[in-house]
Parts: sequence; C-alpha cells; structure tokens
Amino acid sequence: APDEAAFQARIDEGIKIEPKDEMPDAYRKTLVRQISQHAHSEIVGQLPEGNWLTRAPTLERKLILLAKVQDEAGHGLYLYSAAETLGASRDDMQADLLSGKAKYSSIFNYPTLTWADIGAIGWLVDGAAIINQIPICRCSYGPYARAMVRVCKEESFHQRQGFDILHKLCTGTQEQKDMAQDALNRWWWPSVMMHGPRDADSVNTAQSMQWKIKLFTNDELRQKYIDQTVPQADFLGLTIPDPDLKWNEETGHYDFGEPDWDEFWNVLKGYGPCNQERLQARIDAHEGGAWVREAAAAHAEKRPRRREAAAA
Amino acid sequence: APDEAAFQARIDEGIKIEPKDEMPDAYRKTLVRQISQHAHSEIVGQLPEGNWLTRAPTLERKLILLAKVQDEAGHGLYLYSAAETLGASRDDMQADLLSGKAKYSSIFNYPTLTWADIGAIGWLVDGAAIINQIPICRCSYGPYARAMVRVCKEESFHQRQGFDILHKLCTGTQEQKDMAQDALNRWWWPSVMMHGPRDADSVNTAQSMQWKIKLFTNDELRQKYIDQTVPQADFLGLTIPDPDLKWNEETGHYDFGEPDWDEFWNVLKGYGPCNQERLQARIDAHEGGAWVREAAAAHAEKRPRRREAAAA
Amino acid sequence: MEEARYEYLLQLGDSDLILGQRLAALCGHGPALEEDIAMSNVALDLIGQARFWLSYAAEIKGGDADEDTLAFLRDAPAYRNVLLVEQPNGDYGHTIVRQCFYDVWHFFVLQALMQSTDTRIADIAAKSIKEVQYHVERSGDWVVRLGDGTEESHRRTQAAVDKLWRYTGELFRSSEAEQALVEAGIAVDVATLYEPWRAHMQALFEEATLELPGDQPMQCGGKHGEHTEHLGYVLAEMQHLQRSYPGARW
Amino acid sequence: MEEARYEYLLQLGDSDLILGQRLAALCGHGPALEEDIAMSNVALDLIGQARFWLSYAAEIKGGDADEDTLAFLRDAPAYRNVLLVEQPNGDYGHTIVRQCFYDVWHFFVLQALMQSTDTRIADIAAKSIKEVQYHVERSGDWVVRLGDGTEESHRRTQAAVDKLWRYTGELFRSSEAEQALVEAGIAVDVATLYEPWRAHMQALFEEATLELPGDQPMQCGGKHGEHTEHLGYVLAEMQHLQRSYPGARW
Repeated sequence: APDEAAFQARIDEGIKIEPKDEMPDAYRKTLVRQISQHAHSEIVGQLPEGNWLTRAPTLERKLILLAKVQDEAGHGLYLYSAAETLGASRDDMQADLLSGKAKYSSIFNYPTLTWADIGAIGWLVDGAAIINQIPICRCSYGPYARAMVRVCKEESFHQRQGFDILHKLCTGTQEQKDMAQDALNRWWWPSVMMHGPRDADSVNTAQSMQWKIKLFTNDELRQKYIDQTVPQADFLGLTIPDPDLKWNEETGHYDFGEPDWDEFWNVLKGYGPCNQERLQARIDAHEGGAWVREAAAAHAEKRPRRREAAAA
Repeated sequence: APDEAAFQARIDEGIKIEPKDEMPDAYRKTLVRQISQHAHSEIVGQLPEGNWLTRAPTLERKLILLAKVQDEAGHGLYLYSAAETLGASRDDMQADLLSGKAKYSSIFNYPTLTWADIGAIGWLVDGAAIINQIPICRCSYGPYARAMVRVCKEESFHQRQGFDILHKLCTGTQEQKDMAQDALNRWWWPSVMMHGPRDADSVNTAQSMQWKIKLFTNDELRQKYIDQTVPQADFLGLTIPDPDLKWNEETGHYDFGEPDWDEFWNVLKGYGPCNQERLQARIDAHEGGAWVREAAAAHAEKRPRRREAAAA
Repeated sequence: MEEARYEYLLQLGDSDLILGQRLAALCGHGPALEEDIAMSNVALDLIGQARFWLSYAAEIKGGDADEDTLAFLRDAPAYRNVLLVEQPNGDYGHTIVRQCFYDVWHFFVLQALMQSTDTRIADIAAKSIKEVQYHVERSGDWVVRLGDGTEESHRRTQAAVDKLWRYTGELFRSSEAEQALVEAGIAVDVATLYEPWRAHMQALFEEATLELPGDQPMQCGGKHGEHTEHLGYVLAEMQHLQRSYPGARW
Repeated sequence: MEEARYEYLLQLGDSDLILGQRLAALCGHGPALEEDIAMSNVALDLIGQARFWLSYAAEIKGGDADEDTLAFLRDAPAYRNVLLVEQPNGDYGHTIVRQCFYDVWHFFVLQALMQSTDTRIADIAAKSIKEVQYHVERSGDWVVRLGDGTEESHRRTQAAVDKLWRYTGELFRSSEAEQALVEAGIAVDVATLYEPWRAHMQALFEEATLELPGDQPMQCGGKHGEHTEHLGYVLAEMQHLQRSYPGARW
C-alpha cells in the first residue's frame, strides 16, 4: 500500500512517529500490545519485591526498596499513558491483564525466597530489562521512546542498588554468601530467558525491527546481557550456574549453555511457581478497591454541584 | 407458692434436680443464663491463649497449649449440653453471644502480649476460675454439677501447667523474670475481679444461694483466691502489684486493696481492650463457617436418599 | 532527664516507624495506581522521620545502639508507639481514617516541637513538618471523598471511625517521661493539642458527612509498652531477618 | 548415609510440623465447635509426630541439636517440608482438600516405613499410623460432604482442588537423599505410592462429585529448600520468641 510505504520511509529517515500522525493499524496494535505488556510488567513486578518490604533488614534498605517499588508503579503510569496516546484505555488494558488475556514478563512469576533475591532482582532482572529497554529509547514511536528514557535512568539506579545488596552479602558471613549464591542459582536462568525465545522461535521480530520498535534480536540482547553480567558475578565472587559458560577469544563473547525452554513455555502458559498468586493479588487489589474508586467518582460529581448550590 | 416451697425443700435436703424434674421458671432461667455464660466464656477463652499457639517457644509448650485450648472447646461443649437439658438450644445461645446479648467472662477481654501471659492465664485465671467452680460441683442442678466435676479436673491440670510456664521464666534470664513480673502486673487485678463485684453490689446472690446454684459469695471466693495465690507468687519470687496486700494474723487471711471497679464495669459494658476483637473473631468464625455447616446438613440429607435409590 | 528524653524519642520514632511499616505492606495492593504511589510516599516520609528520631535516641543510649538495633532488636514491650498506628490496615476506609487521626495530631506535635528547647528535636520537627502538612491534606481529602462518596463508602468509613476512635485518647495523654520533658520545654504538652485537633476533625467530618463518636473509655498503654495483640505480629515479621542472623551486616 | 538420613528425617518432620502449625492457627476459628476440636486433634497428632522425627534427626546431627533447635533455629531454605503443607488455610474447603491430599499420602508413606530397615523409623511409623488412619477417614468424609453438599460448597471445594493440585506432584518425587535411602531399604520409594494414592483419590472424588484435574506441570522444590513465599512468614511468626531471646530456656 502506498501509505504504508510512505510511513516506512519516514521511519527509515529516523523521523519519530507522534500520536496524531497517521500510522498503519498493525503498527498501532503492535505498539499497544508491547507497551501495555511492559506497563503490566511494572505493576506485577511490584509484587515479588513488595514481598520483602515488611522484612527488609535495615531501615535504610527498607526505604530504598520502598522507593524502588514505588518507582515501578510510576513506570507503569508513564507506560499506560504512552499506550493511551495510541487510543488504548487504561481500564481496558487493566481488564486484559486481570482476565489473563494480556501478558506480563514471566520473570515475576518466580518467588522471592530470601533477602538475597531482592539483590538478585535488582542486579539480574533490572540488568536484563535495561539491556532490553535501552534500544527502545531510540524506537520510532515518540511517546514510548521518551517514557523509556526516564524508565531506563531509574532502572540503572535500581540495578546498582541490587548489586550493592549482593555485594554486602558477599562480603558478609558465610551464611550471607550462601544466600547470595543460592539467589543467583535460582534467578540466573529466568533472567537469561527475559530476552525472549531464541530468534528461531520468535515471531514478529522482522516486522518490529523494520518499524524500529525492536532494534536488536532476542539472541543479540541475550549475548549482550551475558557479556555484561559475567564479570560482575566474578567481581562478587559468585559462580554462575552454567557449566558451559566460558569466554570465547575468537568471538569476543561468552559462550553459554541452553536455558530450559520447556520451563519458559510452561511459565508463559501460566504454570510458573507464582502465576496464580500474582494475578490474584492484582485481582484482589482491583476488586477490593472498587468501592474506593466509586466513592471518589461519586464525590467528584457531587462537589461542583455543591459549589453551585452554595453560589446560588 | 406451694410448688416452690416443695422445690426448695428438696434442694435443702440435698436432692439433685434433674432435667425432667419440675422446677420454677426463675430457677431454670437463672441456670440457663449462668451455664450458657460459662460455656461462652470457655469458647471466647480460647482466643487469648490461641493468640500464642503459633508462637509458643518450644514444640512441647505448643502441644500443651494446643491441648489446653482444645480442652476449653470441650468444656464449652459439655456446658452447652448441660444448658440444653434445660430446654435451651445451642443455636439460640450462640446467637445471644454473637449479638452481644449474652455475656462471657470479662477476663478474656484483656490481651495476651507476651508468652508470660500464657503462664499468667493458666496460673491466675484458671486459678480464680477453679475457686469459683469447685463449689458448683456440688450445686443443686445435676447435669451442671457433673459437667463441672470434669471441667474442674482439667482446669486444675491447666493451672499447674501455667504455673510451670512462669516457674521456668522465673528461674531463667533477667528478661524472662521481667516478662513474668510484667504479666503478673497486668493480670493480677483482672483476675481478682473474676469473682464478680463486691457482695454489696452483687444482684441475685441471695436467691442463687438459696437455690444452691451459688454456694459462696463473691467476696468469700475472692478471699479464698487471694489466700491461695499469694504464697504461690512468693514461691515464684514475684511481687503482687498491691501495696495494701499483707497477712492479717487476726483473721488468718490476707488483707488486700480495692480493685479498680470502674475498669470492671467499663470492660463489662464493652469497653475493654479486646471486647470488639473477641466478639468479631467469633462472628467471623460463625459467618465464615456457615457454608460448611450448610454443606454438611445438605449432604446428610442426601446420603440416605442415595442409599434408598441404590437399594431400589 | 536523658532517660526521659530517650523514651520520648522512642515514642516519636516508634509511632512513625510502625505506621510506615503498616503502609509499606499496602504497597502494590492499593485501590488505584496513583493511590499506591501516594501512599508509598507517606510511608517513605514516616520511615525517614523515624530514622531521625531513632538515631537521636540511639546516640543518647550510647554503646553500639543505632537506628537499626533500636528498630530490629526491641521486642513489643519495649516499643513506645501509640496503639493507633499498630491497628491493621483493614479496608481502605480504616487505612485512611487511621491516617487522618494520626496526621493531624502529628502535624500539631511537630508544629509545637519546632519550639523545643532541644534544638536537635526542633530541627527534626522543622524538617518533617512540610511532609506532614501534605499528609494532612491528603488523608483529609480522602476522608471527605469516602465519607461523602457513595452509601457504601460512607458506611465503611463511619465504621472505621467508630472502631478507631478509642485509640485517639492516648494521643493527648502524656507519659511520665513526656511530663518531665514538658516542664523543661523539650516536649509538647499533648493535652493542649486536643482542642485544635478536635476542631480540625469536627470541620472535616462535617464536610465528610461523618459523625464524631461520643465520649467513651479510651484505650491507652502504647507509650509505656502495653500494646494491642497486633504489634507482636508486626514485629515478628519485621525483625525476622535481623533476629535470625545475629551480628550480620546488611 | 547419615547426612541423607538426617535430610530424610527433616522431610518427614518438617512436613508434619508445618501442617500442624497451619492447623494450630485455626484453633478457635473453625466452622463449628466439634470441628475445632477434631482439627486440633489432628494438629496435636502431627506436631507430636514431628517431635519424633526431629528428635531422631537431632540425634544424628549431634552437638546441642534437639527438636527445638531444629524447629526454631532453621530459616526457610533449611526447611525440607513439601510445598503443599505450607499453603495458607484459605477457606475450609482449602483446609480440607490440603489435608486430604496429605493424609492419604502420609498414610501410605507410614505404612511402607513400618518395613524400614531403620527400626527407629519403623517404630515411629508404627506409632503414628493409627492416628493418621483416623486423619484419612476424617478429611475424606469432609471432602465428600463439601463436594456433594451444596452448590456453593461444591464450587469452593473444586476450586481448592484445582488450586492445590499442582503441589501434589512433589509428594511422589524423591529427593536425592531419599533415593540413596530407598536403595538401603530405609526410605520408601514415593513414586510407587502414586498409583494407590491416585486410586484412593479417584474413588473419593467420585463419591464427592468432584473432578480430579488433568495433567499439568507440578510445583516442586520443598524437599531441597526451595519453598513458596508463604513459608518465610510462617517461620517468622513461629520462631520469633526463640530468635528474640537467644539461649533462653522455656
């Protein structure tokens, strides 16, 4: 179609697409799906870390964690707003999350079992997320790119905080070191799978790359993540649970083993350790808060009427 | 009335009144009120101790406490049964408890704040209860007297267990001794008030004594309780929080100070520290269990019909 | 006097901390995203303020005391927070009413403490009061919205008021430690705050179409360590890690 | 072998203990007085059995280990209970279904362990099995009553089955420690218990008009210390006193 060709030409020139610009339906839909999925991930992502808010080991750590979880809610807000510029409504997007129709990042279906997991999420999960998200700061859709700039800045701050938690553990007692290693053992492979299925098994990648919604393939991002993370693990004195992991002089990258893709698909299909709990927590919050939202709406409608009455 | 005179004569002769015997309405009503109130006290009495079931400091203590709280439910059962022999229905009695119409012992409206409180309840609260209840083993109404024999036997076992908890604390660390003293400080006066208001302020005592439902006055029971308990406190090395407490050579009893009767009446009127929580816990259990009781009833009705159908 | 000052700082710090802890548990579970964020802000402020008070208390105590040993290694009877803040979150009506009762009192306390002869206390109060000014506005707004919202929200909010009212009396009753400090111009005489607090509540409740409960016996005890049954559970959860790995640094 | 035996005894003891702890929390809150009493009996039995297993484990561990140091001074990753027993009580349908899944498995395990070449294990199993026989009858009766009771009770109970089913796979999967002991005739090969367990459930569910869920990925991990998020909270509460007053005797 001639319109699509013109659209693609603008993208190829590096012109940002803005909300009022014309755009192909498929572009719009792909973006709404991806941005809302990203927003949902921020919201559901509050839960595993939130699980340690009441149990953080110092007041300072408690404050840092609380601020972090709060940032995630904020990211959710920017991202829902970015999706709204494409005509999606927040209510609809949330309904899709609660009905199970929309996805969120599978990583949040794993449990946080010790304090070290809070460190591991910051270091590994935020680390992998940043690798995925930094390219999106240059993506073709303006509002998404701009939201992502803000998100990435905060995420990299969170990543350092997570690393700092683990660093403290790794320079602590033997029990603390064991706790850190155990967390790495459990979070390593799920974080490696955060970049999505192998390129060979990934759908839609080509179109998204052409539209500059996606700038690197899953496998490229995964390699970048591993290359960045292995030296950090070495620095901490922790062992990455992958016997096949080794530096490859020739490629200048780390070679690594194959994740358990069966697990990946199982978790995606709803059979992870915490899928039910995470969704239920969101449903409970939504349903338990219904009367509060209704009250706020009812009051907002009353207030101007009262003012008019008072003025009359 | 001639019937009442004959009834009183039987009581005076020491003949036990049994369910099918004729009895004055007022006698029946007084007993139903007193027995059901006693049953309610056992049921609500599960709650303050139940508060430490999940936190008992050793497995053995956990088992002992669990068995004790279970015994209290059992006492509730015997006592409801005793009241049922007088024509009261358990459903009605429980409805009166939940609506706030029926009372239970005010002592259970105090909170259990430390493990020492579990010792103090056994030692002081069960101790005071036994003093109140032993005479009832000889009361004029047969089923009540017999239920009370069983209750008292178990209660005295509980009292020794409570004393043992405190004894362990009092021979432990300074922190544990302080915990024990703090528990005595908080439970002493409420336990002294368990025998009811001063005789001068007590209604119905004369009639109940004539009917041999009550065999001693409140003040007599209170004196007995204090005389028994002070040496036990001495043995533990604890100080009873009553500056007026002292041995009176002349009377052969302890003199003691005046409890805070305003507090007594406030708690009775519903303003104790835990009145709302205790009643709410019972209401929640009752309402939350409604569907279970309905299911059991529905199934009980289905089962014989199924059997008939199978036999046909 | 140092013992009294220590106790007083615990009262201030523990109340902030326990309320912050209660609010932190709501994070990610609020009735709307914006609410979640706003409530986390309040929790952040309160825990931040608790750190100021507890750090000062720890300096007075000396030895190796610090904000964390005070927060994580005292059992319930050594906590000095008012009973109001340890009450469960309940539904959002309870959360908001608890917050409103506390915020308005908190504001008046800090306002008075800005004049404390203890300049460290005055400084902390001055630093904190702007945050608390915002808390007052926010919880007050919500009381009005919920009270004068729907029939259901009105009913729930009035129930919360009726349930939590009995914990407000303690806010205006001084502990012995406090009384000693009032005379030295260090602490505020909380009894003097009752009238302005009540006037504020009366105006707010009128707008919210809610009723202030009548006189009734009040629950006290928090300031000398006699708490409700809730605090033990709050602390068991909060302190588990520090208690389980004694001496570890985090 | 001693290390494997120790781990195995923890598996047995921890599962009994955590389920007993869950049930103890219900005491005084059950749907009827008689139920409260019966459920407390089950809790008493389970905690009593846990003491046997943990005492034996403590003897193997040596030093100053005893049943209480094992129960109160191990953090979640050192606990070896199956995930099923740490799941929340939920409504009574969840409590009963969790119980039924466990009881039937527990019975078959003890029945096999009565033949253990470790006579201490065989003795404990023999002592415990009569109690567990009663548990099996009781929870089975209730599954039938609730499943084939009212429409509401059927719906709730089926929901509990669907929710808890994913924790049953672990019951029939041996840990490494277990496998080593199976070969020595000390432990039971739990894989062999699956068919009888499933047959029992099938018959029971048919009577209860409930459906057994289809095949699905199962949640495992408890036997090597990877639990659900619930266990940390259970232990924080259970261990608070022992952790807060180190070295005290109770």
